[in-house]
Amino acid sequence: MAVITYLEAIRQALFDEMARDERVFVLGEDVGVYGGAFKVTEGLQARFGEGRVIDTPISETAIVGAAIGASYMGMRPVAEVQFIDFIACCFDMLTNFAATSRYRNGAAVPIVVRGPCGGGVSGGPFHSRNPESFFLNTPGLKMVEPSTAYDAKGLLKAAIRDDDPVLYFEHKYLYRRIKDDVPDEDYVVPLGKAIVRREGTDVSIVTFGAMVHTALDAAAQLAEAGVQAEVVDLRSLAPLDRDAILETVSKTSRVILLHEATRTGGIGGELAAIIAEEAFGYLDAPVTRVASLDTPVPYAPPLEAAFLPKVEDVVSAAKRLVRY
Amino acid sequence: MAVITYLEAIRQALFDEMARDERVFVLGEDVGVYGGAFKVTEGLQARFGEGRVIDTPISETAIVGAAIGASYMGMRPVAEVQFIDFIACCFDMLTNFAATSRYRNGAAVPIVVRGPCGGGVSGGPFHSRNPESFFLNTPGLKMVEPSTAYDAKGLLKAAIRDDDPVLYFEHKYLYRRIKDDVPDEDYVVPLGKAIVRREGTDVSIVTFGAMVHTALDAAAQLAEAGVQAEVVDLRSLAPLDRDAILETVSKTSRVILLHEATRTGGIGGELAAIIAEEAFGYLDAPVTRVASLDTPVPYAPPLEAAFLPKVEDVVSAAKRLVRY
Amino acid sequence: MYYFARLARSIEERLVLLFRQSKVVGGLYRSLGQEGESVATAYALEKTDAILPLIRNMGALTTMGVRPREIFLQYMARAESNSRGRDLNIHIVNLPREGAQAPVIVGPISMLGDSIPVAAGIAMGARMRSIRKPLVAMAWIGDGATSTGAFHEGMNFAAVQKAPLVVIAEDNKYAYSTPIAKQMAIARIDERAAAYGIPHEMVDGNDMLAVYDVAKRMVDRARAGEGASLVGVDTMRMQGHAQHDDARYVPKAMLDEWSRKDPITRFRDWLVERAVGTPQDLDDIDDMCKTYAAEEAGLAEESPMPDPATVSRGVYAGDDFAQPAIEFVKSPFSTP
Amino acid sequence: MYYFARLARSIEERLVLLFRQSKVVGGLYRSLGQEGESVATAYALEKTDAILPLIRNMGALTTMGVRPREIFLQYMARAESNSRGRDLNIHIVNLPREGAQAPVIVGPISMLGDSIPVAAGIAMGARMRSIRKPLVAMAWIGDGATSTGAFHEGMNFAAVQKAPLVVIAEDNKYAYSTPIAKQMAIARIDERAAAYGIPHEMVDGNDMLAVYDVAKRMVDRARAGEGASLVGVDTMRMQGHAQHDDARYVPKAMLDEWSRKDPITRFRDWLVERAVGTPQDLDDIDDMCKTYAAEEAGLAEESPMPDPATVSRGVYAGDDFAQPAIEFVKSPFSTP
Ligand SMILES: Cc1ncc(C[n+]2csc(CCOP(=O)(O)OP(=O)(O)O)c2C)c(N)n1
Ligand SMILES: Cc1ncc(C[n+]2csc(CCOP(=O)(O)OP(=O)(O)O)c2C)c(N)n1
Ligand SMILES: [Mg+2]
Ligand SMILES: [Mg+2]
Repeated sequence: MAVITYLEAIRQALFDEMARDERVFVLGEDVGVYGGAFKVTEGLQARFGEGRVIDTPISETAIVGAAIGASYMGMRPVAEVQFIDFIACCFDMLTNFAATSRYRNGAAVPIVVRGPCGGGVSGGPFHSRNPESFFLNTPGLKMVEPSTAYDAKGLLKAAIRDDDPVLYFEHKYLYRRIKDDVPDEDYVVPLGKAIVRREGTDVSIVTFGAMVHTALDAAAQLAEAGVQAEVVDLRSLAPLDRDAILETVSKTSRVILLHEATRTGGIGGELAAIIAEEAFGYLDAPVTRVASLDTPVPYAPPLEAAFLPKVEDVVSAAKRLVRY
Repeated sequence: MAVITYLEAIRQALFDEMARDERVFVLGEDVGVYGGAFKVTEGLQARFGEGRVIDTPISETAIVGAAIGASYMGMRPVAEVQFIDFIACCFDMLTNFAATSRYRNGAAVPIVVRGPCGGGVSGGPFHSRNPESFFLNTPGLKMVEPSTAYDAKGLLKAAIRDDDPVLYFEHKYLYRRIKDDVPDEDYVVPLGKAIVRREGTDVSIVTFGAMVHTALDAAAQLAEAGVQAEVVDLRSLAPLDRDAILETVSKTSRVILLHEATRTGGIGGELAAIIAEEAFGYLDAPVTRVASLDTPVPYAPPLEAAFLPKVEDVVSAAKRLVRY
Repeated sequence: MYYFARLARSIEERLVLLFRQSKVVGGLYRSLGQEGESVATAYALEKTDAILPLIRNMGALTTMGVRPREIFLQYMARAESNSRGRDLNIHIVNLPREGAQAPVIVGPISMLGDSIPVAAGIAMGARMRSIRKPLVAMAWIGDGATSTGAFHEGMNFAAVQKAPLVVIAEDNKYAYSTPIAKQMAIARIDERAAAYGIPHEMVDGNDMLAVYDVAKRMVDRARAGEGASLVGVDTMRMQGHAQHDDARYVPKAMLDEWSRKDPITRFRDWLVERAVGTPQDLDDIDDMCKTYAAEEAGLAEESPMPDPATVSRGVYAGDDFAQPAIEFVKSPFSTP
Repeated sequence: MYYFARLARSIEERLVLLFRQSKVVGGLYRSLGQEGESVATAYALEKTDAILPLIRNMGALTTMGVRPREIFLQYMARAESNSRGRDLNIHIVNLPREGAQAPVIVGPISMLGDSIPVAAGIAMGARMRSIRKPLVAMAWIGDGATSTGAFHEGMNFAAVQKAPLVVIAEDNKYAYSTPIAKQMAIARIDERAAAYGIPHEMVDGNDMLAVYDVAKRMVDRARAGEGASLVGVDTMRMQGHAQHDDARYVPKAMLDEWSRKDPITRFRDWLVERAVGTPQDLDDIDDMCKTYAAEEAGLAEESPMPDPATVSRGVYAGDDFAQPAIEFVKSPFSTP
């Protein structure tokens, strides 16, 4: 057991998996000598050599395409997208080649594509996005986003060992801001399983990533106001843990869907649909989404602050629901 | 007034707008000499010349990027993506450059990107997709998909005259299969406005594109069974016509969300969320999605038939809802 | 090589018949006039190397020993096809299997250019795994497809990594209806490679011996660890983009000129001149290919259409729905 | 040119101070050592042409007459900045306005390479509209960015269309931490253009006169309707990728060598030798630039931060939320 940062947990997962399995290798821009734009891959090249930690040209499509090809030959590539926003540049390779390969020809694509997502650091319109819903309508892909150091390590190990293409989103706001206890021994956090971060009976907050911490702060404030909020951390965005979602709704009958991506077309829609279809009988109040405003991500701190979902937004939404 | 096909209506809209406004031009693969893979641009180059009907290299990113640049200089480009599936190859240029330009610097991007979408013609995994939900989480883009020849012409004219980037999806299954009355004189179908295709009181079917016809067939069958279904054709997918959606739900209290894209992560989620949030009080039964199965689009006719939503699926879903 | 080229043409001719009987699902793409370069390039490989063909590289498949039945099964979208009727025409995949000495085959996806980064990854991956060391990957790409960003990124990465990859760039004068002059401003397609600092050569694509010669040199240097290269082949698409396209945009004179350069006829004449084979021998091969293609098509027709109940199977790992492996056959003629 | 280069450097030096006082929002990217090529290339344009600079082309902005205050406003994300605080650093845009004789400026988006297809479209669009006929577009691109698919597609399309576009490819030895040898397998960056069949030349990027000379020739031919071209500049990024990067991956010897080739110092020496100006004159210009940058920074600091109430404005047309136009200034020195 050791208390480490979210970022260090990701680094350790890469380190452990590369040490455990010679088929695992890392490729991406500046991941080698420099150790990655955020230093997530620091020390890997020194330990495993240039052959297994590959600095690539600025070519996201080639990075992911080469990862697919290498995985066909039995390797387990972990590709880094320097900022997850640039995953837009390999959208085709991921959704058309990687996602369909197994279905079309039974050809597995065991790759992981990871990178920093999210705002709150004045990254502006091109270094702050949360891309999960770009990919949610493409069967064949898996997606995860950890909210703790423990999950960051366990989910990445599970993703690397998984036989399908996994998009692993790490929230850059959490990199060095959160720390928690992480076992030294090997463990995985299974894909497709959510976790309840705080038990409650009055209202459910279903969320993931950095917003889990916003939700927990809101829950603490709500408790003072006598409202017991349950916080569910999805952890996996594809496949979604339907049972966990339906269970919390059946328990509280009131649900807030909280995500950092912009509201319209965000994953909150899919969650709302699952609940409206399968938990309609349990609902005592309207499903409520709390998300970023429907604009590009603005750069200036006062604008970004207005853009992002805040603790108060969650608190007031929860109060509205319990009063409904 | 003349009865013309959906495809001819699109062609006429391009022809009329190019004749009306010298700033309008067309670019894409094989749109010139050949008249487009589906002959949508047939005759345009003969009439308007190579300068305004440009055959491009196989470069979707360059096609859309050049359209953006030309629009900055005052032109009104209409870019064709030969099959809409290939829009994945310019996802970055559309979501990052075109969508954010006005918000960032007040620089308008009046372009239209159009192409054939949808299945039912044994196109296989790469010539059959419905991409609307890839783009639904990107503010700054508009999206439309007509279901009739009348709308095909009117929506395309509106899209070309609009000052924002518009993605115009034309369902290839409808190209030559449907015909209807289209005025010869100039008219537009405004963006953002849905239309009720059939009035009903018992259940609402909210849909768009080729599925409108599936919905109408289902409504006819339901009528025989004594169930009056209302069919709402969204026409615009971004922005959505919230009023029309809420109005039909408040009228029937039961709603089916029907789309051809695969179920998980499809636009049905956003529609369900809007309804669950704003029409909760009206609902007498669970919101129900009818959509394609969560797989890539299969090629063999028996597989594709099993994959796509069918009239029976809508009928049985409607019966379940009225019985609820 | 003559047999493989002939067989490719016979298979396609048989497919045309099936197409007319509307037994082919979707479009049919001919490689008429290009069988020579597909065969002669693939012929330069070991039978355990990797190929990434495109829709017009039927000859590469026959040369690597793919059983013709596999191709008919695919085009007719049958249950026993490699994709189980889920994907089109020659979109087939054969990955390394324990023990198996078969070639690695990764058919295209429709998005042109995407196969080049994947080819680079196959070449790099094989090198890392030291599979069949040293494995060489060969990918074909059309003139139009060289305009895609994916082609550029894949070529550049392969060049920097000195990946054992040989890319065959086919100048067949058109991309669908688009003439090469509207596709690129260079006179020779192999100049695309100048941007990547890799060796490149242009060759008469309808001269099978010349093509084999260049391809062999590039394959040898790749195997020797000298890295990626590109071969530009000068050829002609003798029919429309697909069966629906009458290609009226192609000047008649151009077709006439090229029909005189048919690669199979040229190779046949050479064989006869050199007395490698008599006209009779070669006619026999022709008949043999026709009959073989007909038989194989017949066998494929016996395969049922896929069972709709299987439509949702095999999207993710963990469900045991396996795709049938590709069947390979030995050529009746000894190959060096 | 000396003034524009000096001013660019002074602006950045002032930005460093503001950065240390954490008044700069986000990262700060220096063009130290590259001011010369940015200025000398842009100097070859008319004041009404179009430029698509990247983050290191501060010199192109000073040369086209962008008022320094605009740059400080952007870096400090102020309400009166061209992007109203919505986008980073030099992400500014100035489109043709009725009557205005200002240059067209389209700042980058972060996705590298994307500006090249847009530049091609600007060049083609201006030609179609016969705006300021004939307008020439100039775009800058880093060595790393030439590896993107967008660069390839844009260059190829511009070449086929003979678009009046001049692309300046900057070999500054690194892309972030990645040395050029891991970026491309060619010795000269201008060879990227060989794939497009357009003229290309390599020039010493720290020799402002040589750069101007090549750029002028390329601009003239573009204006004459002879189409696109590429100029490769050999230069060096003298600091880290951004302020946070100490660039310890760059060999010290390399920096020492290049620091002796500083473009501004070299041009200054030349001016003095040729007695175009005395050291005193040039010192005066230096001081003038320092003071001017300081004043402009001060004015920018007076601008408020954006009002959160405006955050949702101007996503779509129809809401009258307009961005402020960019202010341009005349250089105190007559420019030919
Ligand atoms: C990215 C992408 N854009 C467009 C298409 C549509 N398309 C299919 S084949 C083709 C022409 C291909 O020409 P070329 O690459 O020269 O190959 P050829 O058909 O001549 O063998 C086009 C445009 C595609 N498959 N992929
Ligand atoms: C498509 C894309 N991928 C990755 C990045 C992250 N990134 C920003 S700058 C940079 C290095 C750019 O190097 P170069 O093009 O040589 O320009 P320079 O910084 O040397 O001027 C990288 C990798 C990006 N901006 N866009
Ligand atoms: Mg071709
Ligand atoms: Mg550089």
